[in-house]
Amino acid sequence: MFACGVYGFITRKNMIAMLVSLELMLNAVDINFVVFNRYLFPGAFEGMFFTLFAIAIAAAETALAIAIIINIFRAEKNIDVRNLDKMKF
Amino acid sequence: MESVGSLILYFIVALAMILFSVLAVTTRKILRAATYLLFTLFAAAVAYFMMDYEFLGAVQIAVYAGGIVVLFVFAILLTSKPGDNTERLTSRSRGLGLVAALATLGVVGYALFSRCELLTAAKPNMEALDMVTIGTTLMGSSHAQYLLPFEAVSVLLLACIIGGVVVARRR
Amino acid sequence: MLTNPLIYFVVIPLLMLAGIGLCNNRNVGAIRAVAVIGSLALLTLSTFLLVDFLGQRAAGADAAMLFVNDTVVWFAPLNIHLAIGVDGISVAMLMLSSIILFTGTFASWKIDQPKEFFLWLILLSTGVFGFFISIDLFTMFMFYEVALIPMYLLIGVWGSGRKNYSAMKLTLMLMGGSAFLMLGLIGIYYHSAADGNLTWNILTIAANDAIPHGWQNFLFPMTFVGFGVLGAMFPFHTWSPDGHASAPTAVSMLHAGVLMKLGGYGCFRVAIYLMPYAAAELSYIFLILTGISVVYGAFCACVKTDLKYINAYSSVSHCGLVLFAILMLNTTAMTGAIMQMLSHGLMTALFFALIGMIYGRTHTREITKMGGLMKIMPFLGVCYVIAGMASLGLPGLSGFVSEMTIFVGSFMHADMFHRVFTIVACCSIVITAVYILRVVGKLLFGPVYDEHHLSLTDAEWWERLSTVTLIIAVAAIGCFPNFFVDLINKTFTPEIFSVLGMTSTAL
Amino acid sequence: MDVTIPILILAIPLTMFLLLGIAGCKMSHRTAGILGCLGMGTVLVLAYYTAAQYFFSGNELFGADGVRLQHIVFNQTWLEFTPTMAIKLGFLLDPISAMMLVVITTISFMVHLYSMGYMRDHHGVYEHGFQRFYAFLSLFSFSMLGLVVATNIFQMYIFWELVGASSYLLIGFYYVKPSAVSASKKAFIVTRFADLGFLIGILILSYYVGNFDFMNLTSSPVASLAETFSVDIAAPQHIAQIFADNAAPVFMGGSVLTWALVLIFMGGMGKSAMMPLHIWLPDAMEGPTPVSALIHAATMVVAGVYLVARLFPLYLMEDTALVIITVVGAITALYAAMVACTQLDIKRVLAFSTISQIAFMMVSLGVARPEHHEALGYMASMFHLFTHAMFKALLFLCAGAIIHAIGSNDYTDMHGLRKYMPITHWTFLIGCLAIAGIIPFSGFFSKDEILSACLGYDWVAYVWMSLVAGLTAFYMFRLYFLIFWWKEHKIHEGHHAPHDQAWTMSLPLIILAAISCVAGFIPFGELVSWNGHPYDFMAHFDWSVAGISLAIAVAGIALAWVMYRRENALPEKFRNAVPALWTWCYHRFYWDELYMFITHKIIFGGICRPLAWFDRNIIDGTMDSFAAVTNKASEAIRPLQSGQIQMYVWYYLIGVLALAGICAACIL
Repeated sequence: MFACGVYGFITRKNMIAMLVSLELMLNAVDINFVVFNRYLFPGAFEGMFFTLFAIAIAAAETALAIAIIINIFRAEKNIDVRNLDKMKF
Repeated sequence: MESVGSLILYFIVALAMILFSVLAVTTRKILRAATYLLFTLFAAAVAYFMMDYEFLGAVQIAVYAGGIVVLFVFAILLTSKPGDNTERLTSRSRGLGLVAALATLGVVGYALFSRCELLTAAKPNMEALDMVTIGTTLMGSSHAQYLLPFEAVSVLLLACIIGGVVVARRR
Repeated sequence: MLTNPLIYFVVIPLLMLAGIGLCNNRNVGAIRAVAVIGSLALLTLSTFLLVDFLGQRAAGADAAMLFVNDTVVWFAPLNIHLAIGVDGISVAMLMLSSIILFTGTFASWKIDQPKEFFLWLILLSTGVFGFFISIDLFTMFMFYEVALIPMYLLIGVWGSGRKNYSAMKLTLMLMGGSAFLMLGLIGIYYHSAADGNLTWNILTIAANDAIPHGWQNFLFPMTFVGFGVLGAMFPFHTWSPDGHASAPTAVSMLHAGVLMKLGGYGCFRVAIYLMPYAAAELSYIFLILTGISVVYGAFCACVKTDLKYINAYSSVSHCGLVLFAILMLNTTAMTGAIMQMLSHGLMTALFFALIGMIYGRTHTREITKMGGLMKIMPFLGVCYVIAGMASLGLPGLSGFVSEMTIFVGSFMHADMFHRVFTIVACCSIVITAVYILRVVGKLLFGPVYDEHHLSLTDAEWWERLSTVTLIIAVAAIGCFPNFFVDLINKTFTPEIFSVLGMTSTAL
Repeated sequence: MDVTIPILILAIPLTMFLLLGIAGCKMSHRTAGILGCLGMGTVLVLAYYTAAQYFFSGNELFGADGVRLQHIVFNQTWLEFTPTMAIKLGFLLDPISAMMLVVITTISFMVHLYSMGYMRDHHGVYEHGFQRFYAFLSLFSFSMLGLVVATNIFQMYIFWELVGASSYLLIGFYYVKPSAVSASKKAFIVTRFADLGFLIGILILSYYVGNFDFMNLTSSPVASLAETFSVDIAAPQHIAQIFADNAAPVFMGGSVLTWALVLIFMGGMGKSAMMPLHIWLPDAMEGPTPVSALIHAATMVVAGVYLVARLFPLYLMEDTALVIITVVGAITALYAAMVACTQLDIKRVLAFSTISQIAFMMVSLGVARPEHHEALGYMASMFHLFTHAMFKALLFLCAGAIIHAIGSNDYTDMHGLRKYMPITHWTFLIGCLAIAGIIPFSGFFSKDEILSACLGYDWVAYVWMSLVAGLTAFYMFRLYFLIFWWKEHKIHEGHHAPHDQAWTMSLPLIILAAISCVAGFIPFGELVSWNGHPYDFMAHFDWSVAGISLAIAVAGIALAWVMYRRENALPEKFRNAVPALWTWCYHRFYWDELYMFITHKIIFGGICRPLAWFDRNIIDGTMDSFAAVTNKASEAIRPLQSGQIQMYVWYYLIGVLALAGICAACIL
């Protein structure tokens, strides 16, 4: 799943598709946290809570990213990531 | 030893997760990608349920499947015409992407498989988490309790809401 | 701390900064008033310091440094203090700096955007004064940087010609030097004491004498080159012609007059004073470099046609002589080096002031496009001739005494190699005469080259004040050198030269 | 001895300089001139008084048992190098400094007076910068006086530089004239080059000896008297011993002491215009004529002779150095005399004559040995210095008067002036007779002694110098006849006839002429000798030498009489007979061209310009190329920051993989 995320992030040019890939990677990591927590340290909750916070932050991040994408779309009529080099030096 | 049923369920979930994630990144229709993502997220939620983290699974479904994917769908509908395909990938970029993905897979896989005992370990027993424990852990401020991160996340979310409004606002 | 007169060398410029900051942008009079009052205060202060210093010396205070105060700690973990103290050399340098700041203020009477200009100029002089009073290596380095940075803006904004290029070049080259220097200073710090009580205090380091000889051989070139860049040592001198040519008058004055002295002073105070063994061992390398500077700068000055370039190359030559003499490691030559710093500071400031005044009238610095100015502006012409005579070492003006002290001192060196190089350096007096007289002959004498110049006016009162002050100072050194020699000589107390005793013997 | 008068002798000219230099533009020309003359007059009186005290008072400080001693009137430390080595400013009275005081103040006063008339045009309007002129004259007098009374070699060097500078200022007095500017520049730079040798010589000497005092170098203290020294051979022998003990025996073909002495002599060569450093002196005639008389005939140019005389006992230690002096002097004497025979500009003729005469003094010092007539050459040299100062100043002032009257330096504009300017004519004639060495004028005595000294040393020197003496008589009378005889003076339309000058100009001429007539009878040997022991010329007078030299002089004059008394074709024939020689002489043996070549082509073109190019392109280019390389490098890595997020991910991934690989490699 993580590898899929990597693949998608690298190959796709649509920003929303990239965001989807990002979510995939995040989830993969989340699952890892939970699995290790569950199997190795069943008495503790750190992995789980970490995932909980990660979900919350992912939600925030996605919301913000989508707001930015929509803004860019408004400005550029296009959400192709290759066009986004205006802010570089 | 776990029941055969749960083992079968595990494989089904795992396969679904891999399948849908692969589909999510390979489909050319962006709306479909979002849908596949949704399925992947559901599968992950099922995995959480299987590990007795009911609360987490619920959160996963509510926040991810319910919130984020909806956001995605809205964004897609706003930014692209229905039936709009994304561009065709060139073989070069696909090849490069594959190389990167496989390399990552290799590294992660190596990390996992170098600790073989994990794979064969039995699922330890664990008391079911009740909401009181989760609540006190989240709100407590003593050792291994997460009041401060909780507050930080709240502030972050607030900032995100404001930021989102500001960014998306028409000029 | 506040009872120590030295700290006011930093406090007064800071007050001036505040004062000018409060002035209205358009209120030129108020800005000038603050600048003049402040620089006058500094001049008075340095005079009092001189008198007090001599008084204490006469009363038998024979410590290496007087007015020492080491109580303020800036950064305890690294043991950085605001340590201040002066010896004869610093007193002389403070005197020089305040004279040049004073005259520089008058030389920039009509500058554009006076508020910003004076702010940076005074910030620069804060750095300079701070540098000369501190005896803590780190504090010293900090003030050094404070003095360097404003130069970029002063040249970049108020300069002329290829000012951006020059400002950039000057700053980058000096910063490059600073990098070496920083490395050297940190190295010194980590070897400052054998017992682990590391310190930045120069006096303590010198007293400890703990830097291993191997390390000295590494750190000495670092610090010497670091300061040497500012002292325009060959081959790191190329910032100087471009920088001076582009800089506005007062900045050229301050830069050539004082800032380049930071280099010589630093070489003495840090490189030689703290690492005498390496100085003795490696002196021949740097002697070759500085010896080349001396002759080379003079030769280059012979064919330049831009007044400021000529003077900048002559500064290379003269400042090369400073470093040259310092490396001779004997009292006489070092006294000469300090005298040369004073002398060169004053006369080059005078030169740059005059060049600025002439440029302000004729709008050219090409000597081929001017001629016969003596007839048009006799005052400036006479001053220029006097400056030239000082530069080529006419007895009675400052150049002679300093050069002779250097030559005699250097020739006392027991080593044949050093003496031969002294003779090479001596040759510069002829070349100096060539380029000075060439300029004087083309610029001031002869028929008037450009008819338009006939309508030009002679010096205004502020210009007269500025030049006459400098000439008096130059003549004072030239006529009563022994006063200054005494002042400086007392610095070389036996402790300093106990180390050097083995390396050089004066007959 | 009271210090007031010596201090005043130095202080008055200095004060005058500062006064006239700073406040001169505020006062009228006349006031400035009178002030200058008054100042110099006072100094004249004081200097005469001092000299008289020295020679005739019988004070034991100045002489005991008939031996003249050196006395230090005061000696103030000026700049201390080390406790033992210091530059002191002092006042040394000994026979030669006392004599020089007289010479300098006399000529200087005459010139001050003369300039009152000379530095104004025919309508009596003062020249521009008149006050400046007097200020510079005072500066010069101060420096020259300081030079001769120097107690140590460094004081001499200081004033040596100062006279050089004041000479520079005075040669360039007409600073609007480009020729004057370049002449002044040339004079300064050539002498500066020589001074470099002087300085190095001083450094070498002081390195071994440890101080600069003449009293240490050439004389030893007199036990019973404070601050009094007697010149004897022991002191320089001690110095020579120091060198023998410490210095390398041979350094580049000579002993170190020889090198030091020759280098010091090089300073003297520069100031005294010896070959090959003579080229500045003829050009220096661009200055006002009184300046030429004062500086470039009578006083400053003999500083080199004075320097050698001052260190004479030390020179005795190294025969090589003295031989070099002799050879340089002899070549210069002949060269300058030959050139003087062909020049058109009367001031140039006088300039070359000066060079030649100074060379006489140098030769005389070079051949002086105590074993021969108690170093007769030394006395002869000083005597000739004295008489030459008087008659050459006289000749220059006469030339000035003629130039002032005619408005040209070229004798082709003159001719037949004897009717119009009788005073100038007679005084000039006296000067010529004196320089030619006709009895009883002063030049006869001094030149005769020089020739005797030469004869005592070596007959080649004697023959050589006699030949030069004959040439001297010839070219001086050639000049005299061409100015005052040859043909009738042609007065141009609209010009009034040339006439004699105002009394301020005539008086100095008459006084100097009178001195030239009688100075030969001064018993000079009684007053000046190398070690202070009086010496009676007449007892050693050699009539055969005197007769021969007289005969040679008369022959020279006769030749001039035949060729130039009235207009004829002989000079033309002579010129055509030896065209190459004549051309070379006329072009001064192309020394100027050679120097031009060396300075412009070699020094400027071959050293300065390449160095400047090297500096701009190589050194600066290297520094700039550091900047350029940095710039290029950043340009090269700039595309990495493309703004393409996916590229960043790639870099990140590659980095992570590399890290993982490294970790793996480490673990394995």
